[in-house]
Amino acid sequence: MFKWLHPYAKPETVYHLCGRLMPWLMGAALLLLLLGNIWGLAFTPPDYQQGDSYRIIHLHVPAAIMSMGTYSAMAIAAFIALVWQVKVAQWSVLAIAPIGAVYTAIALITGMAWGKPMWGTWWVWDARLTSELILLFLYLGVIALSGAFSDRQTGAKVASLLAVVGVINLPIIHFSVEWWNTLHQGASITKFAKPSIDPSMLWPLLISILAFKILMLALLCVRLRTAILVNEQHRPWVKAMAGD
Amino acid sequence: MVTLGPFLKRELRLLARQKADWLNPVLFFLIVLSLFPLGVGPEPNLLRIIAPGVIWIAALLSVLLAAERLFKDDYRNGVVEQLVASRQPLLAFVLAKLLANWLSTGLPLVLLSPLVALLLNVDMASFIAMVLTLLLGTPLLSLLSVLGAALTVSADKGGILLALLILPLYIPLLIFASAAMEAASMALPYHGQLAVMLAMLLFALALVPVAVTSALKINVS
Amino acid sequence: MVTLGPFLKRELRLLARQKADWLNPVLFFLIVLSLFPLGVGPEPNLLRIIAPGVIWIAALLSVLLAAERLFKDDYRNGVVEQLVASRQPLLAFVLAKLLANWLSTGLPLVLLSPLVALLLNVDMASFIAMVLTLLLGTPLLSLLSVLGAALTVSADKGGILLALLILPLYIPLLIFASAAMEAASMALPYHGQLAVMLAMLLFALALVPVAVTSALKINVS
Amino acid sequence: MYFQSWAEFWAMGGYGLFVWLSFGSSYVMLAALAWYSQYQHKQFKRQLSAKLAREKRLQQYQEQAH
Amino acid sequence: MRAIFPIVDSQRPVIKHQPFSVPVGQLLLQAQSLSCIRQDRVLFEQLSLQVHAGELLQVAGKNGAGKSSLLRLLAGLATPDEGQLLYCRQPVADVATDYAANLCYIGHHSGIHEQLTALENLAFWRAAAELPQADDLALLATLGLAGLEDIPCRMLSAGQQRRVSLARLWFSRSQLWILDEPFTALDQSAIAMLQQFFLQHLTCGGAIILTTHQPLSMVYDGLNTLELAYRW
Amino acid sequence: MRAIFPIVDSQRPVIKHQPFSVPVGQLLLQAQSLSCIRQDRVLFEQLSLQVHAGELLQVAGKNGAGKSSLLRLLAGLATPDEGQLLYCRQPVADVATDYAANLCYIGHHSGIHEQLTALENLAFWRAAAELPQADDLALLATLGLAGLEDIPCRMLSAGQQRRVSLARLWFSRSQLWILDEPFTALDQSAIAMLQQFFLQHLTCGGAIILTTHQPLSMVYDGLNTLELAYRW
Ligand code: HEM
Ligand SMILES: Nc1ncnc2c1ncn2[C@@H]1O[C@H](COP(=O)(O)OP(=O)(O)OP(=O)(O)O)[C@@H](O)[C@H]1O
Ligand SMILES: Nc1ncnc2c1ncn2[C@@H]1O[C@H](COP(=O)(O)OP(=O)(O)OP(=O)(O)O)[C@@H](O)[C@H]1O
Ligand SMILES: [Mg+2]
Ligand SMILES: [Mg+2]
Repeated sequence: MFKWLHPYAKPETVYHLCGRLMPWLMGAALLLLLLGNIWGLAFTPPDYQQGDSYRIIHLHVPAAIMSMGTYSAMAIAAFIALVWQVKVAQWSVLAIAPIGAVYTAIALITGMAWGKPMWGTWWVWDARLTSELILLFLYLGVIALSGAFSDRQTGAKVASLLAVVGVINLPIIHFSVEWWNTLHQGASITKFAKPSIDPSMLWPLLISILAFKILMLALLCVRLRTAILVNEQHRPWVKAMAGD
Repeated sequence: MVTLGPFLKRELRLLARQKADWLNPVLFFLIVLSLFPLGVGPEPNLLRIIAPGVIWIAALLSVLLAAERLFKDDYRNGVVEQLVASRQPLLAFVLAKLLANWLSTGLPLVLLSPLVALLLNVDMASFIAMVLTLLLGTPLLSLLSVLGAALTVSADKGGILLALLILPLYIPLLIFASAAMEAASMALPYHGQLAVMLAMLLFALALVPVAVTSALKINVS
Repeated sequence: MVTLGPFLKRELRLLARQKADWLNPVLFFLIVLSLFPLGVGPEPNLLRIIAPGVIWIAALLSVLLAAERLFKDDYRNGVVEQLVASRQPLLAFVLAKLLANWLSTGLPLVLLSPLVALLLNVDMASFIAMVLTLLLGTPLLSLLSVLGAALTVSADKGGILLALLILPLYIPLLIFASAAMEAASMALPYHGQLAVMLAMLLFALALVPVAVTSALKINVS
Repeated sequence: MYFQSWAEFWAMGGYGLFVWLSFGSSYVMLAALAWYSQYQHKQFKRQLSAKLAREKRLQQYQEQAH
Repeated sequence: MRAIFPIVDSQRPVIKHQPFSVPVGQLLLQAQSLSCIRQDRVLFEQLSLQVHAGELLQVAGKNGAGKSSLLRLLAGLATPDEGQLLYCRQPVADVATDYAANLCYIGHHSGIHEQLTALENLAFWRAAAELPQADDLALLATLGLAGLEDIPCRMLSAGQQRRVSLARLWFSRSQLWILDEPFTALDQSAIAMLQQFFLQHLTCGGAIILTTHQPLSMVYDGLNTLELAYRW
Repeated sequence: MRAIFPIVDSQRPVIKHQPFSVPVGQLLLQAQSLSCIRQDRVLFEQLSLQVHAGELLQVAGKNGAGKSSLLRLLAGLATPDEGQLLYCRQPVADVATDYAANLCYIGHHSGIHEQLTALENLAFWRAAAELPQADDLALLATLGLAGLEDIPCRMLSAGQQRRVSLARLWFSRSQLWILDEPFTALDQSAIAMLQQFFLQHLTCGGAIILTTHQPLSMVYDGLNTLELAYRW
């Protein structure tokens, strides 16, 4: 099954592939992000309840969704790295973790900025908020662990193991936090009732989500290229490239 | 399959010889617990309300910090390396460590619980819930802490890195355990919470030893 | 008297190179803080009441565990030994370590305090008291933790022994700091508590460096 | 364009602070990540050529010594 | 030789009944174009070697040349960046358990817990090797540790600790021994005794891979040397 | 010799202007009936020794004989269980600061921080010795570390780390050097170079106490040996 993948697992091939894809991905991501955000900010009517504050949705929801999507991408890479010992997968775990952490931080910050006008407080210990915070801690744990070893290989492998363990725990955390919150919270705080979104509001949101997705891939390309160079610096092809 | 016996005997002998390894965490638990009345104020009602959370947070930190040293000695003197080279006995070694860790840190916490109940003004119903959750929860604590210790054994960054990695994973346990104690204090049933904790424990019991052995292998190479 | 400059420069350079040494304690502080709402329950009022104690206990643990590693590297590679042999520069070395420890763990906690205030629902008056107590208290925390680290540098028992030694000494600090924050939240004056904390800080500042140098000397021989 | 004027656009119906705080901080963070990733790439390439040059120097020095 | 090693004969008969799995002269371990990279330094590249039953391979080289790294690769503790390892002509990955069972690796570190006594340490290693427990007093006496069997090893000198660690070889049933600087901290008489014991293992059909900074004084046909060059 | 040590001459002139405090041939350090007990074992008893300016004392003995323990006593890192130490005929306790200022001790551990570069480590040791900062590039080149000055020391091999550690001797202004196994991990050429440098220090009026398991190849009049017996 992984036969056909094998040539793509060669670091040099991946390096050049990423180099070729990166400008396109980055361009597309920027274009879509600007399109979605400007549309969402300026060309849609305000929400009848939340007024213009709801426009934060165009960053909040893409970042929140992609913070989880990025974690699953990282966990898949980690699993491949551990089971099939594919080096490129191992390096992409480390390359992708900071992207996920930044997305999570964006979701948290925009959520807080949205919560202040809507709920009257920057932060409450609500289920979703808490599990997003824990997700940030998980990302930071992976980053901290990978940097704690004098041997880079060991760091990458151990971080992969932690990422896999984390993905097993993520649903448990999610479920338990959800359950914990509903026990303690009455209906005191606005629930995340899904706003029945008008299609005119939905389109820019979908475009922004796509933009975040492509941006993740673009950033991954940049970071993976660096990781490949760092780990393959003894190879002739890297030396030849650095020489000129 | 290598038998567990000699490995466990070795761990217990080491514990008997290095008493600080199990006395210190217990003392740490008690000191951290006694910080709360000092920091939060001595009102009995307030203490009773925060007791479940506080007990579990203190238990968590003390098991975690105790686990830090678990593999250190055997890593430094090359025992882990040689066991990894000979493959077979590694799992038995890990299981013995796990069991010894629980016996030396989890079990003392359970035994200490009457004292804790006194300190924090816990009523009878919550006390029973506390003992039950400690019995179910401390093995899970041990499992996760041992995993953390195995992950960081060659990292040389001290307990704080271990805590960073493992604390997020503890959160479900913390939530269910303190919820059970709270339910008990309100005379509500808490079978549900205990069942979930048992499920988590069994799940961890199946997966963690394998993860620990592979973490050790990675750290050695 | 040797000048402090080069020693401090070395410590800061090391901190710049090993970012984990100051990032991890800060993260640990945040994680421990967020354990409390999970364990105790999310009601904003309850959180506000326990906030002073909780913030100070988390600060204490994170400074303490960060201090553990302070002398480890330099002890293992023989720097401490050689400085003890040449006597003169030892005090400058210790002062540089102290300052660097506060800059890398105490100061970040002060800078983080607005975020903490948000998380635990602290009101404005208590927030100001919190910043003031942190400014006065974290140097004292650093002093005591460094003393503990120096005492245990050759013991190789991990952070838990250090915690045991030093936690009892922290208790006065904890009491005054959380009393000040509580007074602030009730709009009462709290100059008295701050004055006591300042006095303790000055007292420690005079004694601890000497104690640390002699602890290092004892550990080396 | 939904808004009547730029002033109205910036005000965001009274929620300007929150909206622009979110958008500003998010863009700053994304830009920082992108810039830092690119910077690391360049930086590493520079380090690598410095290292190769140093190795060459070292070899020359050793050849001289013997 | 009998006079010098009375204990050996009482321990060895086991082997007579259970001859090693690979007959003398047959290929035991084979490494094909291995390369090892540590911290971006290529320690060695395209390194191939063969070890037959009854052969001793000494890996030589300056400090930092990569001897220990090579031995760890061969012992399966690390995976080579390139190349592969064959045990009895099969990839080690496929027969990992068999290989590990037939291998005894002793590295730079002694594998001795400092809080345990010599006897307890040996009992632990017997259990780990799935061998029955036995009375090790005589063995320790042969190794010059009479009277020191039941004090914690941290109170032994470095050389004595190393003797405890090497005692494992006396009851090991593995065919291949991989030893990283076994002579460290030993005095001259202990080194001579150890070499005699190596000879015995080799003539029984065993194989040894070792590193040492001291020249070997033993005389044996199947003694090969691999020189690793130090490259920066 | 000039050709081999260009750097030494550019560093040394300082000494010409500031001759050592004790003139050649005078008594520098004197130990009177020292004894050392470690963990209920008497390592040595009633040990007396004298070191004069311009003299080299080699402490010899088996592993565990107590050489390092003796050197630590002499360096003031430990207090003897019995006996006393005299510096310039005064008890060391009374002139502790003078003695420490005139002493350079390098032990088993290198005193090198692994995260710092060779240059940064040397700058630190200059500051600790209250010497002005200077350009150490030439010094490091003499020691065979050209091109390796600005990478973290953990990436250096053991021998290279030891060279960095010994570089301190080149700018030290102390009269008495106490060195515990300075030749560890060094290759032959480095050992020869170091001995040449010792000779220079001795002829300038310095004194050296060292331990080593390798025989000294240098030829010098004031070379004495103290043999410590191993006792259990
Ligand atoms: C720090 C505060 C907040 C955090 C951490 C947070 C987190 C999240 C997360 C993780 C999601 C994705 C859920 C999923 O895809 O399953 C999400 C979606 C969403 N959030 Fe937030 N949120 C916060 C505050 C807010 C606030 C204040 C509002 C509005 C009043 C809000 C409105 C929404 C909406 C409308 C969605 C999309 C719902 C859906 O897709 O079902 N969030 N948030
Ligand atoms: N754990 C490690 N992580 C990264 N690099 C390492 C590690 N161990 C060794 N190295 C590097 O690999 C090189 C070779 O080390 P190795 O231990 O194999 O040398 P050796 O030939 O055994 O030397 P010695 O004679 O000192 O035992 C060293 O220069 C070192 O820099
Ligand atoms: N820190 C210590 N604590 C207790 N005992 C020690 C300590 N260091 C050494 N010893 C004991 O003292 C004895 C002498 O040790 P020492 O290090 O002085 O020997 P040495 O002659 O320097 O040996 P080597 O040649 O290995 O360096 C050893 O046998 C050891 O058991
Ligand atoms: Mg080696
Ligand atoms: Mg010694």
